[in-house]
Parts: sequence; structure tokens; C-alpha cells
Amino acid sequence: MEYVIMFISAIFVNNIVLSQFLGVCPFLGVSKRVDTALGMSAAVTFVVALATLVTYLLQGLLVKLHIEFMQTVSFILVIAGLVQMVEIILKKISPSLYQALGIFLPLITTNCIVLGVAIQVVTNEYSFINNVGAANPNMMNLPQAVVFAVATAIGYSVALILFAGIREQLELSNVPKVFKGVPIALITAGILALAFMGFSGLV
Amino acid sequence: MSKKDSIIHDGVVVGISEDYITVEFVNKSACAACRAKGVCAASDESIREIDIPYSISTLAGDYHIGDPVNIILSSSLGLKAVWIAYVIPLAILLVMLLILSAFKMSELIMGLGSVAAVAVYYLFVYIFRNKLSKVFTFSIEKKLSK
Amino acid sequence: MGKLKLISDGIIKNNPTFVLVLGMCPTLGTTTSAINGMGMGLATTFVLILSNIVISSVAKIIPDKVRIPSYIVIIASFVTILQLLLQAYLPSLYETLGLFIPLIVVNCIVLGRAEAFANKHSVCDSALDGIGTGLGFTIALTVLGCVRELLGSGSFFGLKLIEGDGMLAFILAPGAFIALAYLMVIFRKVTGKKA
Amino acid sequence: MKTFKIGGVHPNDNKLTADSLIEVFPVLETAYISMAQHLGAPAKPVVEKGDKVKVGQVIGEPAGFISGYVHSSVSGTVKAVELMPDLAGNPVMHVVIEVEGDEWCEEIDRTPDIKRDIPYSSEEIIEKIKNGGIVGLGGAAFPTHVKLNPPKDKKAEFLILNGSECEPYVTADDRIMRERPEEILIGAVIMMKALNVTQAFVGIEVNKPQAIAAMKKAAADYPQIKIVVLKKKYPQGGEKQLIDAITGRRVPSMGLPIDVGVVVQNVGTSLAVYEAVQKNQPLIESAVTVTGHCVTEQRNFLLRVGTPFSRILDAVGGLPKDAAKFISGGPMMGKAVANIDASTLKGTSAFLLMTEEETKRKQESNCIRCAKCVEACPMGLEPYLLNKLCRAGNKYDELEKEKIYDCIECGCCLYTCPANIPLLDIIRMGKADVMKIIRNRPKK
Amino acid sequence: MKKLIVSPAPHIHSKENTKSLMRDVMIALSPTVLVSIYFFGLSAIKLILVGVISCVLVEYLIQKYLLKTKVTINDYSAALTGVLLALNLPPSSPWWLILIGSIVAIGVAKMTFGGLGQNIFNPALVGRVFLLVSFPALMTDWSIPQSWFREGIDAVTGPTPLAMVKEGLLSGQTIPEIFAANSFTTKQMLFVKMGGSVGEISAVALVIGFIYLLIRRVIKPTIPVTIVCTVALISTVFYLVDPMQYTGPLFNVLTGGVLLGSIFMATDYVTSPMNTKGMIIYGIGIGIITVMIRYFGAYPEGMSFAILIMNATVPLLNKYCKPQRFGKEVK
Amino acid sequence: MSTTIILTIACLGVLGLLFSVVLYLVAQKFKVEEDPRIEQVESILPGANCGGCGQAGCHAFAENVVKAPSIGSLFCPVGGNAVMSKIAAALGQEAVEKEPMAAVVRCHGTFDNRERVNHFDGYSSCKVMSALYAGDTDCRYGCLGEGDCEDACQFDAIHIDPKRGVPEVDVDKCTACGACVRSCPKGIIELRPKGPKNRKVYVSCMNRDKGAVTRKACIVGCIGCGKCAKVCPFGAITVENNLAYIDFTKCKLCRKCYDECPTKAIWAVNFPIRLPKSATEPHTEPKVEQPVEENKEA
Amino acid sequence: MASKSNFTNMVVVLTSICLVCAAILGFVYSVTAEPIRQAEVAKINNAIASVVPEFNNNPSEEVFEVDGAQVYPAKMDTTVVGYAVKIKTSSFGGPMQMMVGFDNAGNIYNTSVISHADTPGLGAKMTDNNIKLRTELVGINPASVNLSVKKDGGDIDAITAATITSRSFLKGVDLAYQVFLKVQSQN
Ligand SMILES: Cc1cc2nc3c(=O)[nH]c(=O)nc-3n(C[C@H](O)[C@H](O)[C@H](O)COP(=O)(O)O)c2cc1C
Ligand SMILES: Cc1cc2nc3c(=O)[nH]c(=O)nc-3n(C[C@H](O)[C@H](O)[C@H](O)COP(=O)(O)O)c2cc1C
Ligand SMILES: Cc1cc2nc3c(=O)[nH]c(=O)nc-3n(C[C@H](O)[C@H](O)[C@H](O)COP(=O)(O)O)c2cc1C
Ligand SMILES: Cc1cc2nc3c(=O)[nH]c(=O)nc-3n(C[C@H](O)[C@H](O)[C@H](O)CO)c2cc1C
Ligand code: SF4
Ligand code: SF4
Ligand code: SF4
Ligand code: SF4
Ligand code: FES
Repeated sequence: MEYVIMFISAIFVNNIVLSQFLGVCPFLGVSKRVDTALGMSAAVTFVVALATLVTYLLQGLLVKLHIEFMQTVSFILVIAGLVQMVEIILKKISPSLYQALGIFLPLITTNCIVLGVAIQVVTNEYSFINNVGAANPNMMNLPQAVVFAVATAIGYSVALILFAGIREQLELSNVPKVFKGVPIALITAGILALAFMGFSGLV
Repeated sequence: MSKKDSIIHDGVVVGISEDYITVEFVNKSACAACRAKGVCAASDESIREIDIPYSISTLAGDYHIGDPVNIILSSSLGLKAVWIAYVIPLAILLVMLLILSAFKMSELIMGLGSVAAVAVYYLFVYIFRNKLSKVFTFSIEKKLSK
Repeated sequence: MGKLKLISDGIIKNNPTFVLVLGMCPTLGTTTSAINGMGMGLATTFVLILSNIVISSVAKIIPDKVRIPSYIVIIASFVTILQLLLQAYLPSLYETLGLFIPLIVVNCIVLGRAEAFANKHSVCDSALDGIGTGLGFTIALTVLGCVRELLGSGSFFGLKLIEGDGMLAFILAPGAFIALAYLMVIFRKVTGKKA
Repeated sequence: MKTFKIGGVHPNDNKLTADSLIEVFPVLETAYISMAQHLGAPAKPVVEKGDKVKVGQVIGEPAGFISGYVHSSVSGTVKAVELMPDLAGNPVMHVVIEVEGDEWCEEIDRTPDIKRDIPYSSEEIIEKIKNGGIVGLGGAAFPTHVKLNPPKDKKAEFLILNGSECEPYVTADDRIMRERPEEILIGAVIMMKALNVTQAFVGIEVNKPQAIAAMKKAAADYPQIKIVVLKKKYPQGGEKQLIDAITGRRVPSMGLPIDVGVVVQNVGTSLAVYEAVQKNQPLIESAVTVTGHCVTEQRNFLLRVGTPFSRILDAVGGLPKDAAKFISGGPMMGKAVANIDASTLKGTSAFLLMTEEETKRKQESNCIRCAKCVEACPMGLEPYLLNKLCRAGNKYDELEKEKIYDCIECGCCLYTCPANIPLLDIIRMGKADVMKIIRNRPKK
Repeated sequence: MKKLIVSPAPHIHSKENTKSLMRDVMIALSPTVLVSIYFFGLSAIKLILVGVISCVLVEYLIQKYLLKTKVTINDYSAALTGVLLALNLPPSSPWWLILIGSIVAIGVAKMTFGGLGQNIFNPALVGRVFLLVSFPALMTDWSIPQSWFREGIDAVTGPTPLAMVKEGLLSGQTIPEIFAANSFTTKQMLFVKMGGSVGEISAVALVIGFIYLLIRRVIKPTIPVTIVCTVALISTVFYLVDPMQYTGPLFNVLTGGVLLGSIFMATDYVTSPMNTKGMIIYGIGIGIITVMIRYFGAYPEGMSFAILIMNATVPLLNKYCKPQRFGKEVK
Repeated sequence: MSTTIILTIACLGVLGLLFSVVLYLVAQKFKVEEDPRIEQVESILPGANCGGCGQAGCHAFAENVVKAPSIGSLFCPVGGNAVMSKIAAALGQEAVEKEPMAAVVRCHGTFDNRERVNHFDGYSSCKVMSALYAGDTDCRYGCLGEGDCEDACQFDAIHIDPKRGVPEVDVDKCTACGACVRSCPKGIIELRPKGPKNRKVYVSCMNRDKGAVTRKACIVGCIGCGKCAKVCPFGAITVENNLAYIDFTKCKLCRKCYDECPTKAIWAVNFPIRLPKSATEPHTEPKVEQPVEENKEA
Repeated sequence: MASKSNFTNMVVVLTSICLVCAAILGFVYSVTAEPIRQAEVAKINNAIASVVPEFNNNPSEEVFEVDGAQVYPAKMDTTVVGYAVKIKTSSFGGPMQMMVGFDNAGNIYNTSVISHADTPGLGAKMTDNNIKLRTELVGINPASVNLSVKKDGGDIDAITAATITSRSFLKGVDLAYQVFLKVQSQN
């Protein structure tokens, strides 16, 4: 149940782009093709999950050493390294697979979502989490953290895919010149956010 | 080769060997679509090469080093690649994590265990890499100059 | 290149928000009020200027392949310093900006300027560029904050101008997107820039 | 009652001339016979200025596989063989004949009796049809002998006669079905023999009760031919739709009726086949409806090929004052005439005169995405999307994916669009481009 | 001789045009408008008038002075947006509220996308939801303004049934208790005796409009029917599971904007799918989201949000649900 | 406190070490540099993405020009010689000069010169119209006036004058990208050298009908009489299929043909006004805009 | 421009940059650690100061815990003048922390919101000192009133359109009061 709530919350109620404003740049800029958006979503989800897992463990270390302030620096380094590692591994294990991905998808860059989720997971408190007996019962444990990361990334995916569809349609309509490009994308995102407000209070 | 449902990239032939035509293309990052590309070099672009085996669509004599070509990959293959590279390992990661947490393992073990599971998965992919390379075929097409 | 132009370019020709459309997350996420927007803008400017200076001075010794990671480390360090300073001396601002402070690290503006400008120019020019870009960002965020605050809660820099509440939507997420869109359009119209 | 399953529209049928007998048109003074009477390569003229010709004499020979003979529809002297503008104003080779009397070739049997037995083999039939210059009278004017001679690997199972005449206003097929039902059926039997099929259907729309009755009565003697009553819905007569309605089979994309074992011929074609095979009369005349609300004397005529349009107008009381558009064919598929000095072709089935008010297109406005065009399209296409993709330019891949090549140009979408978007004009343009690309694609 | 007209085929056109369609929708809305004027009197007239005038004016001004394109206000679509926006507001809304709503509806949701037919989201609903989010207090003030007709008819109660339920549940009452406490019966829902937005108070009037639209073939029944069925189905399931916490199907179908929304707003051509398959998925989506928001969300009413959210999926639905093509593909 | 510092240093040190190793591995596998000259060339290009160069767009042009062995094979018509010489400089090569060209509309069947015999009521497009029929005049070679060329031009350089019904080229804006040439279904538009002071002489007609037919359709049509070919001292004019054509590589702008042409199908634009000769000037009768007006056009 | 990369210089440069940065960071951290701690304490102290009568001890140092809530005794010259109770509850947007101060008689002295995640413009109004929800509470004894919003049959005016927040707020006050009672009874 907790996981269900987590998903509903992350996808609809606290959608990462539409209500938390993370990962807006790729959201606005990324492909206008639904196919590519789908692929991007999956890739981002995997990277976010992996990064969250590793940084969660890293945070444990930082806390033990009492150098929590090193969070930002160490997280970003670890995430950047991780993204590169995944690339290398994929290339090593199957060049053709790697090549197919390369043609199909843009590269994944470390952006707000990956770092944002990693930080959120280890610092925020959540009213729907209750880990009885833990130091802070409203903090996530590891599986919760990873599931939360996945849920958040899926929320991102939902927004990205809906948006790609809308963009495909807008491409065929005569949006007034001054609104072409980013402004109309922002307005669409705004109205989408307005619509998603309807989910507030769902969890 | 029909271009329906395909992803098309610009590439340039950089090598021709007995079995392959090697084509180089630029893989852009998510930010590459952004107009600030020039300012923001954080958006990686990497040049990649792919080898394309000769087939009906790529008759050997037709290509020369330096020829601009279109690299074509069907969307469904692209999605398949995404599935193998990201979706399945993600599922393994999650399942492993939940199983281990059911056994009340320590978080460190949980984490390392599930990463290890993913590593094992990738190992399997490695073993089957030759099979995969048969699945993921690309084709190239000469760019028509008007 | 005139020194003044370095600064004005960052504000108008290459305005990071309205023209380059970079760093959208903090732009949208922190501008619920003019003060918050300004705070975020200044915080980013701080990192931008310092990282530009440092990077331009060490650029020569950094091997090509580790360029980006080195910059990241440098930038992240400044962000952490900023975090610590804010926590110590401006705790309330630190709290309102929250997650967006550490995210300065991945803000394309900072890394982008380091890459595109600082590693090719002198320390002094880089500092000016940092000031210009930072100012451009700060102004954009402040204006956006002003608009959202004015429409959303009827006040200006915290000063209540009208009775009652204003249009809540502008304080919430939808208004952020919509207000930014219209500001961008106005900016385009005024500066005559094309899409 | 049968009908096709996808799309369709219901324009007012306006069959003003349904009850007027087919009148034989008076002999002409001059006939202008085009060499481009059929789909495919125009015929090569084989007469010269000064030659004497009789009715039914060959004056043009086929110039390719898809081409056909052209016969003189009058007797007299060839006055000229020259390029003349056709109804669209484009130059086409014409044989101009000064009419002298009405002398027919001897082998033509002009008696009114019906010849029922068919002593010819399949090959002989096809040869006779070819020599008779028969083309489809359903609109496309496709040489009939080509259609009756399908590729070896494809076997026909049914013949379908198209008597649906779904175009508003036009009544030529209705009249011939009422007046000469048996000849039509014999024509069908001949074609069945040529195709070696045992079953034929005649599809007729329900708004022609007398034709249905007449055909049913005649068909009593021909158990292998079944009369099928169809719902009134445009384009019931489109061959893909007709096959769907009658047999439930769907011709595949880019395919032909023969791919599902069917050959479709118009009832008029069937009559022409009868005349050619049984009576040795080549295709030199056909039933033509002259109609329109603004026309004072709406009539059905039996017209010789090569009759100048102006002559026809004279026969119905001249060009009405308020007529603004002169259409050869029906209002949905017919061609607007730009050159009123042109003359009739074998495939001409109707002339329709419309006033500005009836026909003038309204100002186009934005597509409101009402999906009425999608609902109307009998091919299951999305005309609104095709329109947008065509206008966006360079979206040929997408257009192909959206199957623009399937469009049968029926006009349902344009007819129905509340925003008055010239959908079909634009789709036609895009379709032509896409077809060109597809044709130029190297075959594997 | 007069010059002949030459054009490609076809040479005739159906009598329908954009303007006539919009006019038909207006006619279909007239019973609802009349009922609302009867019950809310001057304030309903005022709201609808301000709505229409401001929407048309905003469209005119934007087209004329900002975009400098052809002015198309006489296709009635802006006026229709105005009417629908007005019908979606509480009767006591002040005039400036609907003015802001119109600016958002026409200015933001319609004209920025390029005007009629190009918008992704339903303009009237964007207007309404913007107001709902921006002015929660005003938009949920169901007090009944003065009216000359209504004297003597005292059955029109205060809050909407949905708000009543939400409030009741929040303070721990069960559904039967809430109904009893407010002496609320099913009959009220059919015959107007309840509070609500200007246009949602009479199910009967709305259904009359629906039948008119069907007869005139302006809309197909697919979307409204799927929405209503989905809402009914889901609420039946919940109701059967726990009648103390969840309201029943009849209540859910007849109250709030479900009828107004599904008949007049979910069917908006521009923002709904282009073919039957898509329409069904769209309808089901709206139904599910509506009920979920009603049962679990912060807002008592979910129809507007549900439609807007599904509007966003329409491009995808159009992309993946294609009409049945004629004939198979041959290679 | 100092432990913290030590731990901090240790922690980052380890991370830095790890990271550089990872990066080293990455570096082995990837090249991360696009030829910087491509971007440089792209920044010189006008960025119209018009395809006038025959490439997919400006970026493709830049890529190919950098890779090509010499730049002579590629030319950006929009940027013209100025841009090409800059590119050549950037690539350290010799620029190849090309004569500046501009679009020329070879039909002058204005409303005044050519009667409209019917009224077209389909989608306003030359392509649609020409697919349907010969056109709304008796000249089936002439301009249809629906403005496909105007739509095709990205540079706002060609416009249909609503009073005249045929397009006019704004020579200053025209970049000779050729988009209009490709878009015209009648093949009326030709790229010709801009000429000194924009002066050109050309046959503004495409009608290949016999003289009599042409004359009936349009009063400024070329009737193929061949007088111009005879009078041309440079042999620049050929008459084929009843239509004259002036080869711009041979034409020396002497305007003898212009004076000779009985129908004024030959155009000489942007020349200084010549004083009108006697009242018996042989061809004052056709209602043609005189060169005086042409000067305004420039 | 940058120098050519090889394995050694990559490792050396990146590692040394990391080391230098780390050193600087460690230094800044050690410099700011104290001010940060003080800022945190000041925040609590400010909250305490705003919710209890004047005092002259350092309540942060005398804090004790009851039922998971922190209780800060405010003393004027060793006599307790009131207690500030820090309470955690959850509201519309997530967890929220507040401070409720009582005088010795058990009357609410004042309230203060330390952190919350509610909607700006709606629930966030609870941080405003002048809203009815909070001004009405000042000086009253929770025992004497029905500590719930009027809609639920209580005595308190809710924040317009933010009943949930108001409920949570009042629940927090009530929890704090229970803690206070316990403290009282222990003494
Ligand atoms: C939209 C459309 C409508 C048609 N309507 C008729 C019709 O009413 N009657 C008819 O005989 N042919 C009609 N045709 C032509 C038929 O598709 C088919 O070509 C014809 O029946 C074949 O017979 P034919 O070769 O004897 O002409 C129509 C075609 C199309 C595309
Ligand atoms: C977002 C939102 C939506 C609401 N929708 C409704 C509604 O549909 N019907 C209703 O009667 N009240 C609705 N309410 C009103 C509240 O339930 C509340 O009872 C009303 O504002 C009166 O409370 P107050 O006077 O204490 O502010 C809504 C409130 C909010 C914040
Ligand atoms: C986006 C959004 C944010 C909201 N934020 C709050 C909030 O912070 N606090 C709150 O009590 N209610 C909030 N609400 C309103 C509640 O969900 C609920 O409608 C209301 O509190 C109960 O109704 P009433 O207070 O109007 O009686 C919010 C609603 C929405 C749609
Ligand atoms: C059946 C039908 C329903 C409509 N519903 C709406 C509606 O809900 N909201 C609205 O703003 N316009 C509506 N319109 C008008 C018009 O389609 C709308 O303004 C467009 O969305 C503007 O592009 C409707 C029109 C029709 C024909
Ligand atoms: S003309 Fe083509 S697209 Fe239009 S309805 Fe007919 S088949 Fe469909
Ligand atoms: S019928 Fe016309 S308005 Fe309706 S969807 Fe089709 S193109 Fe658009
Ligand atoms: S007029 Fe023709 S050649 Fe000249 S710029 Fe325009 S499209 Fe290009
Ligand atoms: S020149 Fe060609 S494209 Fe231009 S208007 Fe004339 S016919 Fe059309
Ligand atoms: S600032 Fe660019 S993605 Fe967040």
C-alpha cells in the first residue's frame, strides 16, 4: 500500500516536473518524438534508480563520518561517474546493443532529476512513510528510496510522453510566431500543471 | 528500405573493410535540442562509430570514405534495445531489492546485492552478445544530394 | 571586446533565462516571490563568478579529458561553500531555496559558462562574464518573482498592495510556467529577438 | 440491405432525370474525336485529312499495353487531325470529322433483336472487346480488355456489375438498366465467360426501384447472376466499397479487385460489351444525362462520341443564365469544364450545370478537428491529418505511413468538412508526390 | 459570356459549417440556460452575458491588435466558450471573476495556440480550473444570490451535494448520516433542487440538450455514454464495498459537472479524440479520474480536471488509435 | 575538527581518484570532439536552412564543406561570395567566385495583358491548379498566379502583385536559393545573373504555341517570329518551339532585340530611360509597362 | 587551451583538484560549523521566545523529551514561567513542526510554526501571526474550549479554504497541551 501511495504521489500529486520543477530543461528541450520520449524515459528511470541506490549508501557513509556537508560534491561526482560507467559497461557487453541505443536515444546527462531525487530521498521527510523504530520514522529506508526514485522517474516519464505527443500535434498547427518554441511549451506545461492540480490531496 | 517508423541519423562513412562499412555519427545529449548548445558544452556530444555489415541494401561498391549517409534504425528495434539495456535491469534491481529487504538484510548488503544482480544480468547479456548483434541491424542509405 | 559589453551580453543578448532558456528548474521553482527569486539569482551569481575566476585561472593545467569533472568538482565546492555560508548566516533563505541550492551544480549556466567562456578567457574577463550572466539570471528571476508575487498574492517585495489574496495559481506551479512564457514573449518582442 | 462498412456520406440525390427516356441525339454536323479516350497512352490516329470514314471505322490504334482503339462515331470526311484543347484546356490529338449522312460499317448489326447465345471463346471475346475499343464507363475509362485479362497468377471468382450510380443527379445507368436490362445481363454473361467465372452480382442502390425491378425480372433467366440491393450511400459505387458491400472482401492497400478475386464493371460497360461482342458495334455512343436545377430541359441522351459540348447545351435550351459551373460527370467526382468547346468522350456519363450558389466554395477556416472527415472517409483514412501533413511540407514518410496512397479521391471529406477546408485538393497533391516517391523506389 | 468556375471535384458541399455547429450547441444549451435563469435570475443572466461578451471581446482584441490576423469572432466559438464558462461558475460569482476566466480561457488556452481548432486543452475548462485554483474561496461559495423568480421556491439549498459529502466525510460522518442531516434525496438531483454551478443544476435540461445534439448529429454519443457508464460502474463497486464512505452511482452521475461536462465539454471537437477507439479510452479515463478525485482528492469535484488531463492524452490517442483502415497492407 | 578535514580530504581524494580512472577508461573508448571547424563554418553561414546549396541544411553544408577536399564543389547561394570567401579563409583555402544570380519570372501575363477566361475556385495553389487544368487564361504555359513561389521563398523576395497577378522579384532580397524555381509547376522562374546594376534582358514568356494562338491568349506573348534572333549581334538568341530564349552567357545587354520585338515579350529592365522616339514608334500599341516603371521595380 | 591528456596527468590533476577543494571545504566547514549550530539554536530560541512569557534562562539547554515531543522550560530566575512544546504532526503537504507555548496556568501563550510543507497561499498562511486561527488561541485554556474548527462543531475559525491545515494545526496544539498536562502532572 505504501508503495502504491508512493507511486500515486510521485506520478500525479507531486509530479517532478509539473509540481516540483526538476528536470525542466530536458522536458522542454527533448525530442518531439513519442518513441524517443519513451526510450528516454526508460533510460532515465534506470539511471535514477541506480544513482539513488548508490548515493543512498554513500549518504550512510557520509553520516557515519560526520561529513554530511560533502553531500553535494560527492553525489555529483558519483552520479557523473556512474552514468559514464553504465555507458562503458553497455559498450563492452554488447557493441550492437550500445550502437542501437546510441542511434535511438540522446545521451543521458546528469541533470536536475538525478541529483535532485538523490538528495530528496536522503533529506526529505515524508508523511506517508512510517518506519517504526528508525532514527527518523519519516525517512526512507533503501527499498523505499529506490522505489520512490523509480516512481518519481515514472512521473517524469508520464509528463515527458504526454508532452511529446502534444508537441507532435503542435508541430502541425499554426502557433503564432512569437509563441513558437519555448513559450508555447511553457504554456502547455502550465496548463498541464493546472490539470494535475486536480490530483492534489489524493495522498 | 522503407523509412517508416525509423530513427534516422546523419553519419559519414569513415572506413570500409571486407565485412563492414564503418560509419561515424554524433550522438547528442538530451540537451542538444536546446538552442543554448553553443553556450553550454556540458551537453556531451560523443562521436560514435558503428559497423554495418554488407547486406542487400548496402552494396559494397556504392560507398566511399567520406560519403554522407543516413543511418536508419527502426523505432521498434530502438525500443527493444532500451528494454534490454535499461528496463530489464531496472526490474531486476527492484525485485532483488525487495526480496533482500524481505529477508531483513542490512541496507549495505541489500544495495550491493541488487547491484550485483544487475551485474550478473549484464554478464548474461555479454554471453549472448553475438545473438544480439544479429538482432540489432542498422542500415545505411546514401544521402541524396539534390 | 568592451568590458561593458561582456556584462550587457549576459543580460540581454545571451540572457540565460529568456534567450538561452537554461536553468529552468530554479527559475520556476524559486520565484514564488521577488525576494526568493532574487536570492536564488544572487546565489547562482556568487557561484558563477567564483567558479569562472577559478576555472579561468587553472584551465591551462587541466587535461582535456578531465576538464568537465574538474569543473564539476570546483563548482560543487563553491556550491557547498555557499550552502554552508547560507546555513550559517542566512538560514531562512537557505530554507526557502532548499533543494535548488545544491542543484546549482548541475545548472547548465554555471557549467556552460565555465566551458564556453572561462576556460578560454582571462581571469578578469571571466569574472565580468560571470557578473553579466549572473546579473542576467538574477534580473530574470527577480522580474519573474515580482510578477508572480504581484499577481499571486498582490504584494511587491513582501509589501501588500491589495487586500485579499490575488490569483493563487500564480504562486503555484501552473502560474510559474505561464508567467515565464509570457515574460519570454515580452522579452522577445522588446528585444526583437527571434525564436 | 447491403452496404460498405466504413465511412460514406449522404448527399441529396437529386435524380431529376430518372424518369426521362434515353433519347437518341440528332446527327451532328461535325464530330471532334479525341485520341485520349481512355486511361493510359492516347491512341495513334490512323486517318489523315481528307479521308472518308464510316460510323464504326477505326480511326485510332492503341499506342501501348494500356491503350485502346478509337472508332469514328460518325460518317463523313476527316477535316483535320490536330492538337485541340480538351475539356481542361490541355492539348490532345483530335480527329475532326465533317459529318456526311449516317453510314455505318456493314459488319455492325443494327437490328433491335437481342442475341443471346455466345459462340465465342474467351480469347475471342477479349479480342472483340479490344477491337471494339471498349473502356470502362464507370468513370475511369480503363480499357476493359485489360481488366478482363488478369495476370496468370490471379484468378477471378466473381464478376460484379456496378449499377449503384451513387453520384447525385446522374441517371444514365438507371435508364439503361430500365430500358435494356437483358442486354446488360448478356454482357455480363459474356464477361463471365471471358473471365471463366460462374457467379456474378449486380449491385444497385435502393433509390432506383424500377431499375431493380427491371433487372430482377430479366435476371430470372440468368440464375448465375444475382441482383443485390444496396443502401443509398455515397460512394457505394466505388469499386472497393462495392466489393466490400457485396462480398465482404476488402481489397488490400495498393491492391486491385482481382487480388480478392473480383472484377468490377459498370453496367454501361456491360452493355457496350454486349454491343461489341454480339453486334460488332464498337463503342461509339453512350447514355449521357444532361441535368442541373438551372437547366430548363433536363434529359437523358444517347450521344455519339465526339459531340461538342456546345451542341448538347443547345439541345437543352442553351447555357442557362445563372449557370456558373459546367461539370462533366456527377457533382462528387465529375470534372469541371474549362473549355466549353471540347467534346464528349466514350466515358462521358453526364453533364451537370450548377449555379454559383449551389457550387461556389466557401471561405476556408481553421480545422475544428470535428472528425467528420474521418467518419466520412470510406477508406478509413484521416483526411484532416493528411491535410496538415501535406501542408507542413516534406512529411512524405508520415504521409505514407498514414496511407495517403489509399485515398480514392471520392471527395467525401471535402464534402463534409464544416470548416470548408479543400481537403481533397490538398490530399491529391500530396498523394501525387508520395506515389511518385513510391514508384521511384528501387524494388527489392 | 459569364466566366465559368473551375475547381477540382467535389462540386457540392454539405450544408454544415463551423458556425452552424456552434449554433446548434448553443441551442442545445438553451434549456440549461433557461433553467438557470429561472433559478438564479439576474445573476445567471449577468454571468452568461459577461461571459459571452468578454470571451468574444478578448478574442477580437487579440486577433485584431496583438496577432493582427483575421478576426473570426463570428464563428460563435468564442461565444460558446463564454456560455460554457459561465455555466461552470457558482451563481454568486462576481463579474470580474468571469472576466479573468475569459482572459485565461481565450487568451491563454486558445489564442496562444493559434485560435480555433489548434488548442490542446478545452478553453472554458482551463478558465474554470484556473479560477478554481486561484480563488478557491470564491469558486466554492454557493450562496444563492437574490432572484425575482425564485421567491417561494426554497428548495435550492446551499452547498453542492458533492461539497456536502466531502465536508461530511472529512468531519467523520457516514454517507447516510450526511444525506439525512441535509435532508437530501435523489429526486432533488433530477429536478434542480440543489446547489451547484449555474449550468449543472438540472439533469433533465442537460439531457434534453444531449438529445438535440444527437438528433442534429453534432456529436456522437460515444464520449458521454462511456463517461457516464464508467462513473456509474466504478462508483457502484465502491458503493458496494462500503456504502458508509462512498456515494452511489446515481448520486455520482447526477451531481456535479458529470452531465454538463460529458455532454458539452468532453465532446468539444478540438480537444477530444478523432475516432471511436480513442473516444472510448478518453471517456473511460475521464470517468476514472473524476471518481478518484471525488473519492480521494482534495477537491470535491473532479470533472474539470479529468477532462483537462485527458485532453493532454488526446494527441497520443490520435497517434495510436487509428480508425479501421480499409483493407490490409500488402508488401 | 581536524578529523573532519582529514576525512573530507580522504573522501574526495578517493572519489577523485576513482573518477579519473573511470574517465581514463572512457577516454580510451570515446572521442569527444567534433571537428571545431564545422561549428566555425556554421557560424559563418547565414543559417537560413533553405537547402539552396543542395544540402540538408546549413549544418550539413558545414559538415560537408569541411570534409570536402576543396570548397569549390559547394556554394551557399544565400551567403554568396562574401560568405564563401570567409569560409574559404576559415578553412585556409582559395575562394571560388560565382556570379550573383537572382530569380527572374519569365511570364508577363498580367491581368491587363492576358484575359482571364474562367475562374479558379479550388485550393489556391499553382500545383493544384496545374494538376487540374490548363489554367484560367488561354495561355497554358503562363503563370497561374496562385503564388506557390511566394510561399516557397524564405526571404520574402518574391510577391504576387494583386493588381497584376504575376509575381515580381525583389532583386535585393533574392538570394538565388532556387526554392521558387523548384516550386513553380509551370517552370517559369529561372535563375539568371543579377547583371550590372541589376540590368538584364530576357524573354518574359514561356508560350510555345503557334504565334496566332499565343497572340490570342496574351498581348505580350512571344510569337516566335525570330526577329530578335536575327538582330542579335552576339548570337545569344535561339528560337525553338515558337519561343525565343536569350542565353545570358552570351547576351551583352545591347537591347537590340528589345527594340525589335513586336509584342514586347522581351524585357530590358533597369536601364536608364530612353527618350521616346517619334510618335510612330513601332510598338507603342501593346499595353506594357514601359521601362520607366521597371526602374521603380529595382 | 587545455593540455593533452594521458593517464598520469588525468589522475594527478583531478585528484589534486579534489584534494585542494576538499581541504578548502573542510576549512570552510570548520569555520561555519559553529555559526550554523548557533543559527539553528537561534531559530528554536526565537520560536520559544515568541511563544512563552519573558524568561532569562537558556531553554535549549534544559530541554527534555516527553512522548517524543521536546519540552523547553522557560524560567525567570529559576522559576518556571512557562513551557514551550515542540510538536511534529502532518498536515496537507506533509510533516509540519510547530511550537506551542503555555504559561503555568495552562493557558496558551502563543504558537509558532517552525516548518511545514503546505501550499503557499493556502495552508502556508498559518505562518502568518495575524490570522484568526492563531490569534483566537492566544490566552485561552485548551481545556475550556472545543479545540476544533467551527465546521467540525468546534470553536475556532479555520483558515479560509484550508480546513485541513487548520485541523492539523489544532491537533498539534491539542497534542502539545496533552504533553503539557503530562509535564504538569509529573512536577
Ligand atoms: C468514389 C467513387 C465512386 C464511384 N461511383 C461509381 C458509380 O456510381 N458507378 C459506377 O459504375 N462506377 C463508379 N465508380 C467507378 C468504380 O470504382 C469502378 O471503377 C467501375 O465500376 C469499374 O467499372 P468500369 O471499368 O466498367 O468503369 C466510382 C469510383 C469511385 C472512386
Ligand atoms: C479547492 C477547493 C475546492 C472546493 N470545492 C467546493 C465545492 O465544490 N463545493 C463546496 O460547497 N465547497 C467547496 N470547497 C469549499 C470548502 O469546502 C469550504 O467549505 C468553503 O470554502 C467554506 O469554508 P470557509 O468559509 O471556512 O472558507 C472547496 C474548497 C477548496 C479549497
Ligand atoms: C493545490 C491545492 C493545495 C491545497 N493546499 C492546502 C493546504 O495547504 N492546506 C489546506 O488546508 N488545504 C489545502 N487545499 C485544500 C484542501 O485540499 C481542501 O479542499 C480544503 O482544505 C478543505 O476544504 P475547506 O477548507 O475549503 O473547507 C489545497 C487544495 C489544493 C487543490
Ligand atoms: C460539441 C461542441 C462542444 C464544445 N465544447 C466546448 C467547451 O467545452 N469549451 C469551450 O471552450 N469550447 C467548446 N466548444 C467550442 C469550440 O470548439 C472551442 O471554443 C474550441 O476549443 C476553441 O478552439 C464546443 C464546440 C462544440 C461543437
Ligand atoms: S477523398 Fe480520399 S481522404 Fe477524402 S474521404 Fe475520399 S478516400 Fe478519404
Ligand atoms: S471535417 Fe474539416 S474541420 Fe472536421 S476534422 Fe476534418 S478537416 Fe477538420
Ligand atoms: S525569389 Fe526565389 S531564388 Fe530568390 S530568394 Fe526567393 S525563393 Fe530563392
Ligand atoms: S510563377 Fe509559377 S509558382 Fe509563381 S505564381 Fe506563377 S505559376 Fe505559380
Ligand atoms: S535546471 Fe535544467 S534541468 Fe533543471
